[in-house]
Amino acid sequence: MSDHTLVCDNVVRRFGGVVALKNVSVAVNRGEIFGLVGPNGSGKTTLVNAITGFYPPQEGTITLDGQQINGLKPFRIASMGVARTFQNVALFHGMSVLDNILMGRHIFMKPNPLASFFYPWWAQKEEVAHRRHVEEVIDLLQLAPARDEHVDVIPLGLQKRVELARALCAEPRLLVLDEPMAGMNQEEKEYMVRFILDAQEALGLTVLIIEHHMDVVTALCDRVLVLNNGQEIAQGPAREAIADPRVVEAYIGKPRHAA
Amino acid sequence: MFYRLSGTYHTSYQADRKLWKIPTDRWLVIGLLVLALLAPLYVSPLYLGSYVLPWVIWSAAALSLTLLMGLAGQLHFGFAAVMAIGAYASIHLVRAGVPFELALLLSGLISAVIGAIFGGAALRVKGLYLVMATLAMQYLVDWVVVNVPAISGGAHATLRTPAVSFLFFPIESLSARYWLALGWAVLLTVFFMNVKRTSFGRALVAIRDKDFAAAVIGVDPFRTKLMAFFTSSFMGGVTGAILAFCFYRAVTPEQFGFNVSIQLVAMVLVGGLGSVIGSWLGAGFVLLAPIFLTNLVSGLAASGWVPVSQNFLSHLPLMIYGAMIIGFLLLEPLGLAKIYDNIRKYFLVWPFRHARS
Amino acid sequence: MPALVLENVEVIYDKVFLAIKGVSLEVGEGEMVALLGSNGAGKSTTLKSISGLLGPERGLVTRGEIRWGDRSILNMGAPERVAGGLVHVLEGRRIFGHLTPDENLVAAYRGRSVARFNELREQVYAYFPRLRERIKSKAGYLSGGEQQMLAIGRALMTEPRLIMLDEPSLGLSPLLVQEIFGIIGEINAREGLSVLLVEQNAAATLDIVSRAYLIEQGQVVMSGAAEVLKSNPDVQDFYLGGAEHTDYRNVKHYRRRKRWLA
Amino acid sequence: EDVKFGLLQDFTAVYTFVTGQYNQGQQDYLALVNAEGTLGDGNTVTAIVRDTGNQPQRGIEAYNRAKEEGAVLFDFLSTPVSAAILDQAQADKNVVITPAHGRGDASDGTVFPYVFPMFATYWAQAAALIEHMKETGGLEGKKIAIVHIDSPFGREPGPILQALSEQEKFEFQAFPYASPGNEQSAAWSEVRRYRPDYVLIWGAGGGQAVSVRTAIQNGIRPEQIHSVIWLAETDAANVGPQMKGVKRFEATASGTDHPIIQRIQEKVIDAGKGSGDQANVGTSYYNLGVATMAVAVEAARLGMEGGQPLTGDALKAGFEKIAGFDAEGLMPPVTYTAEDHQGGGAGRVSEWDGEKWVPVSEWHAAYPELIRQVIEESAAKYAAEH
Amino acid sequence: MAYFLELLISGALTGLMYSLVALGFVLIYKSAGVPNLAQGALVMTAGYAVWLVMAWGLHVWIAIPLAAAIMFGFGLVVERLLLRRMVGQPVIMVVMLTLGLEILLRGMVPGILGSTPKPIDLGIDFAPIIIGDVFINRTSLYGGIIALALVGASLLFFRTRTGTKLRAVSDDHVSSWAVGISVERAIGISWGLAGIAAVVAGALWGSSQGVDWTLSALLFPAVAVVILGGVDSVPGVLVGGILVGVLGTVIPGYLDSFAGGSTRDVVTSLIILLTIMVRPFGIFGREDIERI
Ligand SMILES: Nc1ncnc2c1ncn2[C@@H]1O[C@H](COP(=O)(O)OP(=O)(O)OP(=O)(O)O)[C@@H](O)[C@H]1O
Ligand SMILES: Nc1ncnc2c1ncn2[C@@H]1O[C@H](COP(=O)(O)OP(=O)(O)OP(=O)(O)O)[C@@H](O)[C@H]1O
Ligand SMILES: [Mg+2]
Ligand SMILES: [Mg+2]
Repeated sequence: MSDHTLVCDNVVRRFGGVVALKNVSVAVNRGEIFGLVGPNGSGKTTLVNAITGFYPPQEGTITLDGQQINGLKPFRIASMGVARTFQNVALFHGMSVLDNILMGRHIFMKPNPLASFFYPWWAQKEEVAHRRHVEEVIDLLQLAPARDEHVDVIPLGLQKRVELARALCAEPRLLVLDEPMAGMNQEEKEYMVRFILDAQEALGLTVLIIEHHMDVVTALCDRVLVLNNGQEIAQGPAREAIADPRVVEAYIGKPRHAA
Repeated sequence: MFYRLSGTYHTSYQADRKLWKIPTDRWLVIGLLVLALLAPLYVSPLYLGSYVLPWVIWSAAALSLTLLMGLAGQLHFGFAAVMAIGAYASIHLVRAGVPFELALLLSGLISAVIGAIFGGAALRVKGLYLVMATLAMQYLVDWVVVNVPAISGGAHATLRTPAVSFLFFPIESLSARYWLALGWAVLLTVFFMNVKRTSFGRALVAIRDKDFAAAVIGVDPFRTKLMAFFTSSFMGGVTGAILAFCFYRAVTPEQFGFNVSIQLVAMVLVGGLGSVIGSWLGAGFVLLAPIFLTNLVSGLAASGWVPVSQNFLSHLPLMIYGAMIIGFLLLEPLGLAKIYDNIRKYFLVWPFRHARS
Repeated sequence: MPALVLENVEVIYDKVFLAIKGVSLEVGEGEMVALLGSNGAGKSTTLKSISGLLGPERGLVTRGEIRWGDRSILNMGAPERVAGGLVHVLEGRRIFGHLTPDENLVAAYRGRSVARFNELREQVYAYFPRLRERIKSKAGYLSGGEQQMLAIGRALMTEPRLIMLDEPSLGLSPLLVQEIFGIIGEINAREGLSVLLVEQNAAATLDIVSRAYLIEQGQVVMSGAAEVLKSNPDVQDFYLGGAEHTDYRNVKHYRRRKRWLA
Repeated sequence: EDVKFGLLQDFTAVYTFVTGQYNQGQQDYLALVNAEGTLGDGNTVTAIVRDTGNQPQRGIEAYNRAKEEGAVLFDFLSTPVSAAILDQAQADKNVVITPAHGRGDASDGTVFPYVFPMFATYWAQAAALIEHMKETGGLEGKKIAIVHIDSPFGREPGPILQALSEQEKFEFQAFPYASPGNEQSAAWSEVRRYRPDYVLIWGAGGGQAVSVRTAIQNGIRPEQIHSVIWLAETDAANVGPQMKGVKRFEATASGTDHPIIQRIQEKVIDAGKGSGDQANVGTSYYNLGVATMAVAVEAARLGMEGGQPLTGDALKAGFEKIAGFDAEGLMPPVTYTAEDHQGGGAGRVSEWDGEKWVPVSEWHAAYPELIRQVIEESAAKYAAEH
Repeated sequence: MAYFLELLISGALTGLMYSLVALGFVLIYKSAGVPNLAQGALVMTAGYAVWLVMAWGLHVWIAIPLAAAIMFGFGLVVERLLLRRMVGQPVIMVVMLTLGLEILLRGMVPGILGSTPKPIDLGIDFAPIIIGDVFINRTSLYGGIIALALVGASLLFFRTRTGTKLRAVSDDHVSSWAVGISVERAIGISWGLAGIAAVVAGALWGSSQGVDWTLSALLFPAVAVVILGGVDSVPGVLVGGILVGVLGTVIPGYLDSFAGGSTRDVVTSLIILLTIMVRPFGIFGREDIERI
C-alpha cells in the first residue's frame, strides 16, 4: 500500500456540454490536510462529488488506500471510510442534534426492521455502545448544550459543527469538508479551525478541505490544489501555490491592502 | 399538575431512550390499555361494532401508512390497494386450508412483496411523482381485482370470509374480533415506537429529510426505501386481512378503492405525519367526525330546526370531510398530534405558561 | 433626514421564539451602512422585517416601528415595499433557477416602459458583464458568484432607493468578493443608492461602509462610524482577527467573554 | 306503533343518477301511507334515510344504527353495500330489499330467506328485451351488439344472452367500455363495423346518455337501441330530441296518471309534505321508488296481521303473503313465495316518444323458466360455498 | 385500416378533450407550483355553472363567457381563502389540500344544485363528419380545435412579462416577493385562468355526458396527460393528450376483445407508471435542479 490515502488520476466529469473536471490528478498523503481552492464554478465541489460517488467520473480513476472507488455508490464509498460535509448544510432537519450525530454511526449498525420492531436487549446494548461513542464526539466539538435541540432552530455555525460531528462519528479515513467556514465570522472561524485540528489530531484523519478563506487555507493546509475551469493551475505547499501569478489572477485578486 | 417532571432523571443512556420517560405517561398508557381491553364489557355492541372496532383497525392502517409517509417521507396514494392485496390473499389462503395465523402472515408477505415491487418502480422519484405513481398502482390493482374472477370471486365480486380461529379462539363474536384487532393495533403501535428509536427508524427519517446526506453516511437509499415500502406494505397487508376478517367479513373491490386511499392519507395528515398518537387520533377523527356531524345535522333537520333538502343532507358528509381536511391543513398542519402535544406541554410546565422550547 | 428608521423592533417567530428584541437603526439617504454580528444574531431577521418577508417563515413584528421616508411601512405587503424603493437581496441568492438570467431580470422589472427596461438591463449587464455571457443557460446552473451577481442585478431592476444585501460574499472566491464589494461601492457612489449590508466578512465591509451596527443575540450592542469600530479592541478580536493575521494553529480553546455582554 | 324502514342509500357516489328521485318517491309514498292510515290501527311508518356513499363501511355503520333504532327493512340501493351487509342482515333476520340492484340469485328465497329483489332482476330484464326484439323484428340470424360498462353489473346479461342465442339462433357480441363511460367512441366504432340489427346498452348514469349519443352518431337508428332499466327522463333531456324511438326495459310505469301518484300529488305534495323537487314526481325512478314502498308497506300490513310489533320475520312472512299486488296498476302484479323473491320477474318495454315513455309491450315475464333456472343454479353455487 | 384510422382520429380528438382538463392543471402548476388535483372538480363546478347560467335562459354564446367570469372569480376566491396560506408548505400538504377541495366541491356543488345529471345543449350537430369510411364526432372535433387554440394562447401568454412573472412565482415564492412580484395575485390569476379552461372542458364534456359529479373523474386521464407531457409544459399538454387519447383508444380497441375487460384504465395507469419510471419529468417537463 502506498502512503497516499486518496489518489485521483486524470478524472474527467462532464455535465451535458460543460466539462466540469478536465483530467484532474491529485494525491493526498495519509494524515495530511489538503486544500482544494479555486474560483466559483471551477469544479471543486464536482471533484468532491466524484470522490464521494454522487457524480462518478466519466474518465479516470479514484482510489482510496489503493482500492478503486470510482463507480461505487455513495453509500458504499461512505462505508469504506470517506465522510464528508456539504457546501449547503445538509442535516436531517426532522431530528435532534443527537440523532443527527447518531446517524453518523450508521455504517456500524445494521438497520433491520425486525430488530427495530422488537428492540431486543442486544439491540439496546448496541444502541448504547454507539451512544457512548457519540458522546465523545459531542464533547470534543463542545456540542453538549445543544444535544437535545432540534437541528433547524440552532444557528448556522452550530449546524456546521453538527455536520462535522456526524462525519467524525463514522470514524473516517478520509474526511472531506466542503466550505466548512462559509458564512462565519472571525470568531467562529477560529473555533472551527480548532475543532478540525483537534479532530485530526485525536483521530489521525486525512482531511480534504475546500475553502475560500485564504487565511484559513494557509494556516490549515499542508498542500493545496488550485483548480480553474476544471483544470489544475497550481499544486503544492499552500503559501507557494497561492502566490502563483496564475492563481492570483484567476482567484485571489490583487491584495486589498498594498501594505 | 398531573405530570411530575422533577425527580425524574435518567442515569443511563438506556433510560434516556425509554418509550415513556415520564411516570405519568406510563400510567396513562397502562390505564388506556386496560380500558381498551375491557371495552366489550361496557360499550354497547352498536358502538363497539360500528365505531370502536373500525377505529382500532383504521388506526392500525394509519400506523402502517405513516411509517412510510411520516418516517420515510415516501408519499403513497394507493395504500388501500396494498390492503386489498392483504385482504384478498388472506381469504383465498384460508379458503385453501391454510391456518388463519399463517394466512395472516403470508398475506402480509404477499402485500409486502407486491408493495415493494411497486415502490421499487417508483423509487427514482419523490413528491408529486410518487403520488402519481402510487395512484396508478391503485388503479392497476383495482383493475386486476375486478377483472380476475379468481381473485374477486366472479361477477358479484363479494367474497365472504370463512369462519376462522386465532390461536384456538374462534374469531366469531364481536368481542373476539375486537380483541384480535386491538391486539394487532397495539402490536403495531409498540413496533412503531420501537422503530422510531432505533437505527432503522433513523435511517428512514434520514432518507426523508435529505437523501444525499443519508447516502454520504452510508445509508443505501434504494435499499432503505425498499425496506420502508416492504415493512409498511406488510403491516398494511395484515391490517387489510384483519379488516376483512374482523370487520367487513366480506370483501368487495369497493372496500379498497381510491377514495379509501385518500381517506387513509387524510387520517395520517389530520393526525400528524409520523406520529403514533396522531395515527390513532387521526383515524378516529376522519372516520367518526363526519358521521357524528352528519347525525347531528340530520337530527336538527328531522326536528325541523334547519330546513335542508335530503340531497343536501346526503352530501353533507362529503362537505364536512373535505372541509375538515382543508381546515386541518390550514389551521394546524401538524395535525392532532401537535394539538395533543401542546396540551400535554401545557400540563408539563403548569403552572408556567410557556415551554422551554 | 435618514431614509430608513427602525425603532425598537421586536420579531417573534412561531409565536414563541423571540429573534430580535428592540433593534433600532437608521440608514441615511445615499448612505452605506453595515450590520455585523455572529451567526444567529438576528441580522437576516432584521432585514426581513424591513422587506416584509417574515410572513412565510411564520415571523411577526410584534413591537416597534419601521419608517421609510416619512411613512410607516409596517402594514405594507412585501411587493408594496419594493414599489416604494426598498429591495432585499436574500441570503443564499435564491434566483429563479428555472428561468434564464434574462428572464430573471424581466420578472423583476415592475414598470411598463420597454425603453426603461432595456436601459436598466443594459446597466445591469454593464455592472456584471459575466451575466451577459451566460444569458441563454438556466440560472440554476450558474456558478455561485454568477448567481450572486444575478441576484443583485435582479434587485437593481426594481429601481430601488435602498438595497439590502444579506451576506453577498457568502461562498464566493476572494476575487469575486472584491469584485462584488467593488461593484456595490460603485453602485452606491454612482446612483446615490442607500445600502444596508449584512456581512460576516467584517474586514472588507468596514472598509467600504461609513457606519456599522453590531448585533448580538437580537440586540444592537455597538454602533458607530466604521473607523471607530475598526479600532475597537473587541471588534478586532472577534471580527477582524486581531491585528492583522491570526495564527489559527495556536488559537486558544477558551476565550474571554465579550465585553459588551458583560 | 311506528314501523321503521332503513333507506340507507348512495346519494353521493355511483348511484346519484337515480337515488335522488328514487328516494323521493319512497319518502313521498310513506308520507301518503301515513296520511291515509293505510297500515291501520293508527300505525305509522317512518323512513330512516342516510347516505352511504356506496362505501361498505359507512353502510355497515348506518345499518347498525338503523337496526338499533328499530328498522326492520333495509334498502341500500347499492350493490357493494348490500353485498357487505347481506350476511349480517340474514343473521339478524332483517329484510333487505334489493330492487334493481344487488345479486340476482337472491331471488331464491330458500337460500336468501330475508332478501327480496322484488322486481325483475337484470337477467329477467335482458330476457325481456330479447323477447321484445324477437316479437318486433325476429331474432333468427340477427346480430345483437351489447355495449356495456366494464363492471360486474355490465357483464350481468352475458350468461342470459349466451343461453338465448342458442335457443333463438341469433349472434351477439359484447363491446365493453371503461367506467364511468364518459367516452365510448372506440367501442362504438367497432359496433358500427359489426353492423348489428339490435343494440343493447347496459350502463348507468351519464354513460347511458353518451351511449345513445355515440350510437346515433355512428349511424345506429334509435329504434335499434334497447336499454337496461337505467335510462330515464334525465338522460333524454341530456341526449335531446334525437333520443326519440329508443327503448328500454321498465319495471314500473312512469308518468303522473296513476291513482297512487295522483293521490301523492294531492295529499303529500300539495300539502307541502313532499320530500324533494316537485318536478321529479312521476319520473321513472320516482315511480320505481313509490312501487318499492307500496310493496313493502303491503308486506308490513300483511305481516302485522299476525301480531305487533312487526319483526323482520313477520315482515318476511308478510312479503310471502303478497299475491297479485300491482299498486293500483303502477306495476305488474307481483306474487312472492318462499322460493321466489323476485315476484315473477315481469316487466315491459317502453319507448321514448320525445316527451315521455310509452309502453310498447304488456306486463309479463319473459323466459321465466330459463331465468328461474339461472337463479337456482347461481344460488346453489352460493349455498355450496357457504 | 379505416378502423385503425378512425380509432386514431377519435383517440387523438378525445385526447385533446382531456388536454382541456389537463391544461388547467398545467396552468396552475407552471405559475403557482401547485399540483392541482382539484382540477377535475373544477371542471365539474364549471359544468354546473354553465348549466345554471343556461337554465336562466341565456344563449350559449352569452352563457359560456358568463360562466367563465364566474369561474375566474371562483379561482380567485380559492386562492384567497386556501392557497394563500399554503405558501412554502411541503408538496404533500398542497396535494392534500387540493384533494380536500375536490372532495368539498364534489359534495357542495351537487349537494346544492342537485345530483341528477344536468343537460347542456351547445347546439352542436349530432351527425358525424364522414370522410370515406371514417366517422368523426363533431363535439370532439370542436373540442380538439378549441384545445389547440387554448394551448396556443397559453404558450403566448407565458412569453409575456406577466407570464414570466408567473413562472418566477412557481420557482420561488419568497424571492418573488423580494423583487416585488405579488405572489397572491399571480396565483390568483393562474387559478382564474384554470377556471376558464375548466369552463371550456366542463361545457364540452357536460354536453356529451350530462353534468354531474362524474365530470370530476376526468382528473385521472388528465393526470396521465400531464405526467406524460410534463407537469409544467404547455406543449406537453397537447402531445401528452394526443398520445394518451390514441393509446387509450387504439390499444383497448384491439385488446379488449382478448383481455375481456376494458383495458383503458390499465393503459392510462401504465402510461403514468412507465413515464415516471423511464422519464419522470415527462416528454417536455423541466428537471428539478438539485445542486449538492
Ligand atoms: N448537477 C449539475 N448539472 C449541471 N452542471 C453542473 C452540475 N453540478 C455542477 N455543474 C457545473 O459544473 C461546474 C463546476 O461546479 P462546482 O459546483 O463543482 O463548482 P465549485 O468549484 O464547487 O464552485 P463554488 O465555489 O461556487 O462552490 C459549474 O459550471 C456548474 O455549473
Ligand atoms: N423561521 C424561523 N423560525 C424560528 N426561528 C428562526 C427562524 N428563522 C430564524 N430563526 C432564529 O432567529 C434567530 C436569528 O436568525 P437570523 O437568521 O436572523 O440570524 P442571522 O444573524 O442572519 O444569522 P446567520 O449569520 O446565520 O444568517 C436565530 O436564532 C434563528 O435560529
Ligand atoms: Mg462548491
Ligand atoms: Mg442570516
